[in-house]
Amino acid sequence: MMDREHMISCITEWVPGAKAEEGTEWTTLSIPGESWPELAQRLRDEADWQMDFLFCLTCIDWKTHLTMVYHLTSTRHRHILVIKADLPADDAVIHTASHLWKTAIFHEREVFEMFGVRFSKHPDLRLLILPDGWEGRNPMKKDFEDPVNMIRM
Amino acid sequence: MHEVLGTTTDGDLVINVGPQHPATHGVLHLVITLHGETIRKVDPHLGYIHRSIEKMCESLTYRQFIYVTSRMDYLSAHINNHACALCVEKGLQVEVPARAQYIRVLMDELTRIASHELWWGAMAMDLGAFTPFFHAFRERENINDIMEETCGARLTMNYMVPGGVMADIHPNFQKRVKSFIQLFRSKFDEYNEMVTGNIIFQNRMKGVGYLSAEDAISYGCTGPTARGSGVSCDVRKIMPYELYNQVQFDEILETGGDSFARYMVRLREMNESINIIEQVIDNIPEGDYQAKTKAVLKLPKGEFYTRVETARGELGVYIVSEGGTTPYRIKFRSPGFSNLSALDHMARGSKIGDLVAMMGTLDLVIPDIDR
Amino acid sequence: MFSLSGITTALHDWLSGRFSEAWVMLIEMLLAGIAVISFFAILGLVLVLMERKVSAWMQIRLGPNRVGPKGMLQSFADTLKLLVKEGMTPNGADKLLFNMAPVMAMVIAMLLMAPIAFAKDFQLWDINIGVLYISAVSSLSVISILMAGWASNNKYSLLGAMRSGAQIVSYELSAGLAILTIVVLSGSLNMNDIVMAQENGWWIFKGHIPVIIAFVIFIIAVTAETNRAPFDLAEAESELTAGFHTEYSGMKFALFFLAEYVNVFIVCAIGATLFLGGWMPFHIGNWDGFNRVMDFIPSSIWFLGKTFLLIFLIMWFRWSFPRLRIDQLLNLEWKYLLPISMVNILLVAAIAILGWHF
Amino acid sequence: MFLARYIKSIFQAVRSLWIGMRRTGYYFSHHKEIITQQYPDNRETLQLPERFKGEVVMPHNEQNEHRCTGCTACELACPNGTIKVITKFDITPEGKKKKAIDKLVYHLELCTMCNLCVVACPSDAIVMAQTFEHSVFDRNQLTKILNNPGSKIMEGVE
Repeated sequence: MMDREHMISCITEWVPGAKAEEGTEWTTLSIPGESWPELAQRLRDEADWQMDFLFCLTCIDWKTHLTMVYHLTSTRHRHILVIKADLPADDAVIHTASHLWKTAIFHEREVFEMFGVRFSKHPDLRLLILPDGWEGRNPMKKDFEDPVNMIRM
Repeated sequence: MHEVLGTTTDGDLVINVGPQHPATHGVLHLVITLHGETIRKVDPHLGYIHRSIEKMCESLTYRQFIYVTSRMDYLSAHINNHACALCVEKGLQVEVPARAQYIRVLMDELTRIASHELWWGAMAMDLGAFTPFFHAFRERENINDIMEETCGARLTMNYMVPGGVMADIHPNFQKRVKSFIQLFRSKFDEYNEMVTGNIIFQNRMKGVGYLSAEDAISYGCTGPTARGSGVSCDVRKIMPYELYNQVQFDEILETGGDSFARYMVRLREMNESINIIEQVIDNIPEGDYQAKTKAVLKLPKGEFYTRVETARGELGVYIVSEGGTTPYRIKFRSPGFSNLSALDHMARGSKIGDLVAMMGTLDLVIPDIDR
Repeated sequence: MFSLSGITTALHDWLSGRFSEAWVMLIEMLLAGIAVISFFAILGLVLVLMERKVSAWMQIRLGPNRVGPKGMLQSFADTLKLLVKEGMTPNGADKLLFNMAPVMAMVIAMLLMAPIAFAKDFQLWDINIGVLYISAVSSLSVISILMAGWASNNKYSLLGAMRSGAQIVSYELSAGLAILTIVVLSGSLNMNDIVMAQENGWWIFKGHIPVIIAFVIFIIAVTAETNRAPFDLAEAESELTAGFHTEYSGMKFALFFLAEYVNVFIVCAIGATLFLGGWMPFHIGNWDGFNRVMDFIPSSIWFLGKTFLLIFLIMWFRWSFPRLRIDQLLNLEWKYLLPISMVNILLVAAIAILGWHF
Repeated sequence: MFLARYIKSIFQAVRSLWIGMRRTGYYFSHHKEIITQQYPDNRETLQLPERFKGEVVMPHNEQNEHRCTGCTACELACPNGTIKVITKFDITPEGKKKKAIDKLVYHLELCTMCNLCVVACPSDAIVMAQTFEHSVFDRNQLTKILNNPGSKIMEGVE
């Protein structure tokens, strides 16, 4: 189990551009998208981190940009870390996490179709939930309006 | 797009299991590649019951969005609602009265038993034994009656509200729960007689769908699926919420990693839930069942995440608030979604009959996967 | 006293008095055909109702109880529904084979009826190789399933048919060996002779443990041969939706359905004939009073009673056990049933030669 | 010993199967255990718990009066847009204008029985009824007007 300060100092040392967020329940750090693959590798493999369980992977659409959110924990040390990476809205690309945590295969496919984030080196980046041949906007983005909305009707 | 029909070049057979298929319990669509009877590949195609609950919740207030989550994992509706209520309470920093906490835990555990009962019957039916299904429903019916009496509905109760529960428990509640415990205890041996001990069943389950502990963690499996592989992941133990740090219970772990281990975890969990209920049922404190909250709830700007153990595994509710009355973004990390992603890994090289057994022990609820 | 043989002799005499020999033959054949077909129809209705009631009671349900008194006309209503339904043939199917398969299944089931002795002196065809005939014809039934599975042009059907092929060919062996034990003991292939050989006691009682083992193996093997749970891999509902009859609807489906139940009836009838003494009443040594009371019960009742007892046993299996996997199914046959029945038949041969049976 | 193990495994297998068959056989012969309810026949004796959420209704007393003030709290609380409150202005005997409901339209086809409107109502004007046989041939029949024609607000409800 690591305390918050130690985690933050460690990561800011590894990733120069990392910024810690204040007032969050769990240690939250914002990193540049390019440094994600190296950081992920270290987080999983370093002996005192061992973040082997990616329990949540999602994306937030802030209209101006997208934010990838990774919730990581360790089944051995039980510490929790939240990593965020901002991506540009028009050309969102980030390195996949699926080679480290296989659960990311499905979660990244979901984010891919729902938010349009492309994951480089993903083994199988296809549509998962949307019907085959879906052409149109990414449904979970804020500017997507469902043509049939029961509640608004 | 995908090769859905026909055969592959090396003579393998491509079969669509689902979206309408007796073993998928809903509208799961698996495109499986077969070599004779042996499975080469399983490719799940999801989305047949995708209602985009996450998007829907963005236009609902913090009081309203809870009811929708009953429709995700409809078998543990209470626990889903509970997770959402906890998340909102975390944002509001509301202290839930003790009585409400006791009621919530009781309802959660009853829901867990009901869910496992249904799973047990449905899984036996997947393996071709029809009779256990009805026997499981006999006990489940009692839980449903208890729920109906207190919450007013049998499946999608919407009983949890931010700050507590919607109504006090029914005067008969404790009496009926106790009589249910007695009934359950007296009928539990039948489960072992009819299914667990059966030689055909054991041969169908043992050594089938092996999932190592490393793979279970890597695929993000939680709940009984991971605990069958020996991964300690019960949120009630590692991040206790409500009463769970006050009650005595064991985290059920099996080390087999095969379908039989997952089966045994669920079966033993039913007994463990009964133990929790027995500890709690007589000690419900007097007091309010609901904390005082404002009529219009506004969460402060920020992010809130709660982890809750449902019958299928860890449910995460991630609310991103901009300070308004509705969530800006909400994410449900559903257990079934991650558990399903391990199916391909587990199923390769086994027979079609094994695939059905694996799907049975993963306890897939399709609306939970699709959301 | 009521007896079926009395009716048939009276009918034969009456016809002989009026028509020439050739005409009598023709009319009797026609009557027998009509009797068999109507017997089939009634049998199907009764067995479907029985299965539904048995399953319901085991599953703590009530079962059909709305149509007719106590739901007795339920299967009649179902048949009526199936009759008026459209019998569809899928576009890609091989039309001839597809439509022939259910008829074939039915015809084979009917052929099996011929040498069975339903009551004392009441038999369609007293053939001297009755047992051989039955084991020969019953192995044909796999052809109709293969035809249906292949012609449907559906992958589930094909898989189901292939499973069924492997299954029936394998289980044919141990069923045959189990039947052979009785042939060895009674020294005849004729059904009537086998029944007569059990006049002073049924084989299951006087054949020692080897015959009991043979009986158990026979029951397991015929359950597999008729494609019933726990060996219903050909139509494994949760795996192959409905297996070889996935594409069938209406009357064609009903024929498959009927053929399944008729097959169950026939294998149970054979089991009753070989092991439980056919229409022979239950006798105990020299308790003459008891034996006379038993004799008073008509032989057809004895036969049907024993048959339905075995049918109930097979239904009991179906509603108690989960399904086997295909490799386990073949394991069970080749690693357990076949070796055991081979050793068993040696034992029985020794018993028969040394005359150790009662 | 191979043979001993072989025979033992067969014995155990048969025993486990027999245990299962004994259980189903028990239920086959004990019809008292049957739990089927014969629903349309037992309609007279069917008792639903008083909290059962079947449909939203507005109780009226003998003078055809209800308790609804037309405050639209239920409309706001509803997640699905099930309830529409159409208000009008009544003239009270003192000559003052007073807001009252004209129609309280309830779309049963949209309702999920979540009970939020009943909880939200400040004057307890609507309650959940225990009816559950909601099927109709025409979907329009599911759109209901909860207040009786010509009904008034009860004295003293604000």
